[in-house]
Amino acid sequence: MKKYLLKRVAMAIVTIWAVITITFILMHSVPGDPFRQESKMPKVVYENLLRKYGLDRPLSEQYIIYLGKIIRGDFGDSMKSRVETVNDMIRRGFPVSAFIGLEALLIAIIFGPALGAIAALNQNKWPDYISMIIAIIGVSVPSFIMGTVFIQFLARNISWLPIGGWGSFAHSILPSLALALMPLAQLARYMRSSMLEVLGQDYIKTAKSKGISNATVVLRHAVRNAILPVVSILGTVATNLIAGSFVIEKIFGIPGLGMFFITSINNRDYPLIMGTTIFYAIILVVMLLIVDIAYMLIDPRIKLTKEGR
Amino acid sequence: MKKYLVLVLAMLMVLSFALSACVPKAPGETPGEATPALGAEPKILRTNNAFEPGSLDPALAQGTHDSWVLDHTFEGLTKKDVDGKIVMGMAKEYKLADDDVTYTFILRDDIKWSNGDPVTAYDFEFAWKRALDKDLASDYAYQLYYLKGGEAYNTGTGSVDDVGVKAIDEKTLEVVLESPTAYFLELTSFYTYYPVNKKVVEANPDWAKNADTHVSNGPFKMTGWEHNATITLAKNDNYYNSSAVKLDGIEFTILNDENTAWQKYLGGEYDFLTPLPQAVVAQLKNEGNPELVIGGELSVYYYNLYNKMEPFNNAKIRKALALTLDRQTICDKIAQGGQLPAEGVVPFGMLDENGKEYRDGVGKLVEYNVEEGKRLFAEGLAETGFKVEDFSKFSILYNTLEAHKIIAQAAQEMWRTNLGIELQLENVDFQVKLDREKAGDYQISRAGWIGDYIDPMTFIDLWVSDGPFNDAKFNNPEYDRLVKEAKATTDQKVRMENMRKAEKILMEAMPVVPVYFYTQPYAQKPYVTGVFKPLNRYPYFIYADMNK
Amino acid sequence: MKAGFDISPELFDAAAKEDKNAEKIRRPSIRYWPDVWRRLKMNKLAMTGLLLICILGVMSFVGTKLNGFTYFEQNYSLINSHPDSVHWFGTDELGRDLFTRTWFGVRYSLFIGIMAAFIDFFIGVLYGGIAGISGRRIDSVMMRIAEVIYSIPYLLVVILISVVFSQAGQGSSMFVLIFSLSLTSWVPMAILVRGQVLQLKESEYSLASESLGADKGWILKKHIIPNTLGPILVNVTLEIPRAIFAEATLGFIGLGLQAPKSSLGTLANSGLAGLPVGNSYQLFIPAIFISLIMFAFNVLGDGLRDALDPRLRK
Amino acid sequence: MMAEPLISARNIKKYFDVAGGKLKAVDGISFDIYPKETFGLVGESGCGKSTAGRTIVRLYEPTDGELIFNGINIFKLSRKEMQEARRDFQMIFQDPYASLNPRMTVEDIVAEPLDIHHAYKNKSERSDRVIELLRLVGLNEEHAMRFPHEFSGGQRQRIGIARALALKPKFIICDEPISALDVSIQAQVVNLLKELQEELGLTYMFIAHDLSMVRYISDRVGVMYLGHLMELAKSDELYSNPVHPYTRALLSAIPIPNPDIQRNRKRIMLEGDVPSPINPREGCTFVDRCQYAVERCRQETPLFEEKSAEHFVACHIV
Amino acid sequence: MENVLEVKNLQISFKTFFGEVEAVRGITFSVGKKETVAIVGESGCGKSVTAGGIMQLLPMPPAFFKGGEILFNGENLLEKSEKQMQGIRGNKISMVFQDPMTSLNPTMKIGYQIVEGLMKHNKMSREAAIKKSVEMLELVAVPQPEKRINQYPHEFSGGMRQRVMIALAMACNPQLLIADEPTTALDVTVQAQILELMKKLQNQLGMSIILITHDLGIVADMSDRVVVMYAGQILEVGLTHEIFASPKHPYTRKLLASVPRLDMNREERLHSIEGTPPDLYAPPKGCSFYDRCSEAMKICKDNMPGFDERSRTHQSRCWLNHPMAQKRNSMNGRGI
Repeated sequence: MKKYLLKRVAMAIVTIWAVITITFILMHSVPGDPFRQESKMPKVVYENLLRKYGLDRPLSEQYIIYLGKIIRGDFGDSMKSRVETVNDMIRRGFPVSAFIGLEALLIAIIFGPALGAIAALNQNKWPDYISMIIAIIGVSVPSFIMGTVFIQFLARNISWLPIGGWGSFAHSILPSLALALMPLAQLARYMRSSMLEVLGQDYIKTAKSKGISNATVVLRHAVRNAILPVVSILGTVATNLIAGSFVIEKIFGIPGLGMFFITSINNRDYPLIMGTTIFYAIILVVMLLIVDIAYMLIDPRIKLTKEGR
Repeated sequence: MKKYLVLVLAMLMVLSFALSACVPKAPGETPGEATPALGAEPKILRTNNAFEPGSLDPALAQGTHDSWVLDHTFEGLTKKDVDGKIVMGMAKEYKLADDDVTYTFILRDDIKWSNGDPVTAYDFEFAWKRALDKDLASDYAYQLYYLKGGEAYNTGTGSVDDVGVKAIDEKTLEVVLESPTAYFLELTSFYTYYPVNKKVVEANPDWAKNADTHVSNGPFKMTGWEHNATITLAKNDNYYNSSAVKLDGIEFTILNDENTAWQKYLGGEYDFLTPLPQAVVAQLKNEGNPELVIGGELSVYYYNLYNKMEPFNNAKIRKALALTLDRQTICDKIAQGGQLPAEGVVPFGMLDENGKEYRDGVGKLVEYNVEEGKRLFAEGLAETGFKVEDFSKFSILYNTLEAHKIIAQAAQEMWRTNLGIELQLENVDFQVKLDREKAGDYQISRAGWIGDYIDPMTFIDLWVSDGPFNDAKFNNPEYDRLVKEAKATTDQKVRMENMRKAEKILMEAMPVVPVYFYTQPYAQKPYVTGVFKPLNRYPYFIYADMNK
Repeated sequence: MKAGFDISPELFDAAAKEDKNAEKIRRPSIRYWPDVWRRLKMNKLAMTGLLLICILGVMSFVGTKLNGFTYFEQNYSLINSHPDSVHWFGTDELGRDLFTRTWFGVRYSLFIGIMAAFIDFFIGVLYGGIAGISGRRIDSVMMRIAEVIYSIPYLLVVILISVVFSQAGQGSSMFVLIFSLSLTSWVPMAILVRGQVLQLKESEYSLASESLGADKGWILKKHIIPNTLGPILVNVTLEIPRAIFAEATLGFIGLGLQAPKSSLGTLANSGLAGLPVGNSYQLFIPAIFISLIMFAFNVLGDGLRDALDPRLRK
Repeated sequence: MMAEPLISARNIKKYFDVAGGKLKAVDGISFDIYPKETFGLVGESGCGKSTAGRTIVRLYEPTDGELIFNGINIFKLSRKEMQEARRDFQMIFQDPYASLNPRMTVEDIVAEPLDIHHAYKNKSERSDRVIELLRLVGLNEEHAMRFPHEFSGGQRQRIGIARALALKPKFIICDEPISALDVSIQAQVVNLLKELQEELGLTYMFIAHDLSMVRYISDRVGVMYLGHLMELAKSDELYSNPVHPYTRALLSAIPIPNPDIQRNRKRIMLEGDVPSPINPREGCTFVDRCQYAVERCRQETPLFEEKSAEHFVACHIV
Repeated sequence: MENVLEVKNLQISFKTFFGEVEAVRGITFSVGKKETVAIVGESGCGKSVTAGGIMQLLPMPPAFFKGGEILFNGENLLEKSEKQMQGIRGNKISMVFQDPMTSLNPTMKIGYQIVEGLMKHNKMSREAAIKKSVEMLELVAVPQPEKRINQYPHEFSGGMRQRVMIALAMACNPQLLIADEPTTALDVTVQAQILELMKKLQNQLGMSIILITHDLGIVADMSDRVVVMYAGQILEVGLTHEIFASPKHPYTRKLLASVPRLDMNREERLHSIEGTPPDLYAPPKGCSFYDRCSEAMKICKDNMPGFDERSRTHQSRCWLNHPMAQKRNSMNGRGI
């Protein structure tokens, strides 16, 4: 287990390093820099700014300095905001994104598999059709449309649902719902096929042959086993949540990381772009790691001494 | 197995509750609702500031999203009154010496910082010199280059002691300029010229990052700053004229989706909103909705033509393009934000030497005239040997924004129908567009200019041959001479006359195609009164009132 | 022993050998793909999807010519006019016919989706195939690289790339869009192919072929590729809506196709402006088409998966 | 049988790297196979018999050992040479469902070896050859255009045999060819194999876990346990006079389809299961289940020796 | 002997795309108290479907009962509700499946899998059920049962798992145990252990067993009576020694002859049965063995033979039993 974990963590670090390097190279090959503006800023002022942020140094030096900072956990100063460092922004934006993301994930995890299980248990009957129609709508309607529709038709007509912005729990309901729909649908579809497969397994026959009720067979034997492959795709689902959050945060005006990311790209705020990208990559890598470990913990068949999968 | 599942679920639940407990506090819950018991409801004006300010330190502030807050929390030596006129602010009087470059300002006696300290001339001296410090790397330091030795200090070639600002005593500030500047008083109302509390700033360089350490001298003081969510201002009781301030506070949310913000305005979550979605402005305008106000703006929208390349080095071609653009339609049907068709490069709203509208003195220098355009175009083609088909390899460059996209498509289509040329469109990132303009790597590009100060010169001097923003590469010695002359004097008559002449020369050569003058439409609820909009600023709430 | 009929003694003569046919296969012969097609045909939802794709595909060429407008002609006297008998889907903020523009949007969105999926297919099959067929070391290095690429949040890459390329005067061109969309998304395909190859490489029929003296190329060509086609096809079918979705999202945040051309995503983005003033058709028409395409490909992909599923075959 | 052996396997080893260490699937086995004989290899699942078969045809690269075929060490051949050598070496697989490519017609399956070795001049020769092969295994033309899934298990196995015969090999490894088949079908296939052997002069290595069938078909039989050969003798000798305790237990465990005999037999019951082949300890691999085990059995691995004429055993106590 | 189970003219079919597959085509047999009845046949002959039918564990649809009845202690199981069946399954009738590797829930501890049935049927408390399951594991000779009940199936070897399956099936002391190929997936040495165990348990607990297998050796070892199935029908029924000593049906005879015996001469040819069983989606009109029968007569092709009921214990379904066939055969000089 220790060895496996070490190997995974080492791999994760390499991955993150690669992400840092790729983003750095990409970023600096983009024309334009954060200080060019449509204003009469004289060259002097411009140079003052470059010097302040170290952009006057050779690229390789900037890279090494940046790596050094990253190792110390410092994402540097934002080039646009004189108020907050990138760390501050991430520290502030991440809980917001995570809150929405987790809420969406929770909604998806609770309702997705349930929907899928219901569909599988009633294969080719109306609950199956209804669940699958919901699931298909979920994957068919992009979250940005869902979000807009929610604002337009739900928020405006339901007084206790704020239209946008951030602050109270009520603010998070619509965005996370809009965000949850896609993963929910994915999980539901996955759960359905997984469940159908499990229901055809021998041990379900064994369970039935014991004379226990159908509900028990489903809940104790089928769902448990069917959920395992579903757990394994949670990493991917979480990734989709991250991607979705960019748009949702923009539409609902939520001050999360996704919004930072988009504004930082438009502003060429290098440290912020790098910071958010790396942070996302870290989250992603950690998420995949957690899913792996969770999977191994949940499935007694996989021993941690063995190399997974 | 079950244990694990339960554990995982429990963890998720705990996490979500923990998070929900620490959801950043609600900007949506207005303070008005929060303290209903205090008899009269406090008057808090709720509005939206589309982006998080980059800084609320006057020296470091960069754009409108910073200055909108600063304009309410700080006050310079001068300020603008309801009519947009410059009146005395922190200073009660000033003297201009005969040399036209030495100003002596006497400060008011009753001025205090929000923390109770008196505002002194030393604070001003400190603030201005600080903004010029190259290590502070202020974006707007060049606004202080009018001061003698200002530029030299900022570039590191001069000493701080040579900068032309000096506090004679607590209440007297002496300012020496590099050269006579007719609009210097106007400049002292600009935020780079705001004072900062020397004591506070020296004690804590991070003073401007948080509401509790922020100290200001204006009608409002900052009481809360939830980053990227809200900024709350409260009336500053230490302000000398606080009795004229009727609002108890202002609340800015930070929400950059225009549509969502508009929905919130409609839903009663805002009392005031700007900017408005374009379509909304059109609709409100068509309805004649009294909540819509179209404020003046000091800004022009135009297309750069790259004068150095064929066929745009031909004035007839350039003029043909200008003549065949239907500005009226663009303003009325397409942009729909209350914009005014451009008549030249200098927008409306500035006064000439006689106190009359400058624009009227110059007249309409660019028109929509398809016939004339076609004729000139044909001549131009003949002169350059270019063919209509050749234009299809040129493109209109614009930075990625929906509003620019629409206008560019309209321009493309107008030029196609009127001149038969098939231009391409190319949208790039804003920063990329700037780079390419600098490099001359474009044919036609969208541009805009917001006046730095209220004087036609802020527009006219864009096209001097060595101007940093002369991306069209316009070069006319006569034009350069007129501008130079105008800049060297404070004699309004000479200045205005020269600028009028210059603009005419410019519009004769047509290095750029003016499209429209911006306006700033905003919406305010009927119960909001007393908001006024200085020409180059966001609306002021200083004298606003709310009577629900 | 009774028999309910008259038994003639001759009946108890030995049966003729020709009369018996123990080796005969009675069921009709069914080839693989026709069988998949037959199963697919039974899936009403999948067939709806297929039909929808066909209709959308045809209409994306025919529909643009149906009511006589072009996608670029502007009519300033008919700006934002609601759907009526002339402009069936109404007009946009420049008075252009939305019916025509929508079908163009469908065309470009389909094209982008299919091209992106095709590139994914190409790179994925090549990369996964090489990784799978090569030795353990090369395989593991290749897979690590793929993992790293996949760990970069994909929307991030897409945005970065489209910004990077905008310097080359390629801003938002079709090529850049497709390129950036496929930059990371081939990874799942490669992983799938590799998995299949590894599995099929060890399959008994591949071993059998090897024992007959076949080389790797032969095994790949004759055994592995034909048997991987099914899952790959499913993946491609599901990749198309993913790419369309991604493009739409990009269009929605302003990084879509170059105007005046429009994909469904950029149409929806423009349509957003009409929302607060009651021109919601400008958003919802492209939105509905995006959803329709997504729906069609998703159900078709699901249907294909079911049709190809060996567990469901008998 | 004093003829030169067709095949000489010497100390063949095949180890796999697995997470827990080394899986010693085949751990040094040696035997000879003489022309036109059938050599049976029996053992329980996991004993390494299939791995041995696959290693011999070099589907798995051997870890150690040599295999002399017609005087050539097969294990030393290059990839290319090996492909040629495979003309003489064929294999019939256990699972007739998995060993036929579901996308190919029976004709293409049977013709595959011909295609690989370009063993025909034109299309008609190819199809003639296929039909000939199909007839040989009791199928006919009408089956040629069908797909594997349309056939029953026995028919599929016959297709597999036809394929193996296509290149007229000298030696065929039958890797549990009948264990997936029904009893009535097993006899069919076994009879077919025997007929073909007589007709074509083939040499077989017959791998199985079904002892009665192995005895029936084989001239000599080797018994494997956990990667090692335990006993090797002529078929009748082995069954009438088993020496190794494992062989004896194995034989006594076979239920005999005769109630009178079966119910009155005295049987040796083995305790437990076959242990894991990962990192086996020193000593006899059977020691934990052997009722005769002595201390020596735990200490040293018994040598595989010829205890009586042509009867090899690896056991300390015999 | 009193019968625990009587199956009368049971017909089970499956709906498929190709049409109806008649998996079980009217079978009748009975199982007496403490009796072991073996059902022998090739794969696809309907023996497992019969077992599933008795337990009512067939997926419905596509499976459906076309006719017949299954009398368990005189009550027709086909008329029971699902709820009532749940009371019978695992309690009065239990089942052991073929593959012990897949028949146990991989994510559930062994103990719980045994306890489940006990708690349901015997209304036991958890503690009592756990105690009982430890006893059961002891009974099936699983070493260290207290420790083992807390382990997962993958920690057990194949043989041990099958022991667990048996413990699980026997937990509620059922009257009838259906063992569907219980040793097919196991090695011979382990198979012998399991068969011994089943015999021992039957002696101790006195249940009836239906043993489904294709291995005649196991039949010879275990069963009291044998039912020979082919293509969804019963071709022959008899006491074990009758079947082995004097099989009446050509299929049974061929089946016995196709198994190599250790005492057999290696030069002797195995008697194989040519061809494959018929496809039950279009079952033959006449005798289902006709195509493969070396003794087939013209009548066999289109006419279904009935059972020869001359012996109470030993019956077969073949035209050769017809007096006329015997007469003709002796005339033609063919003996049977």
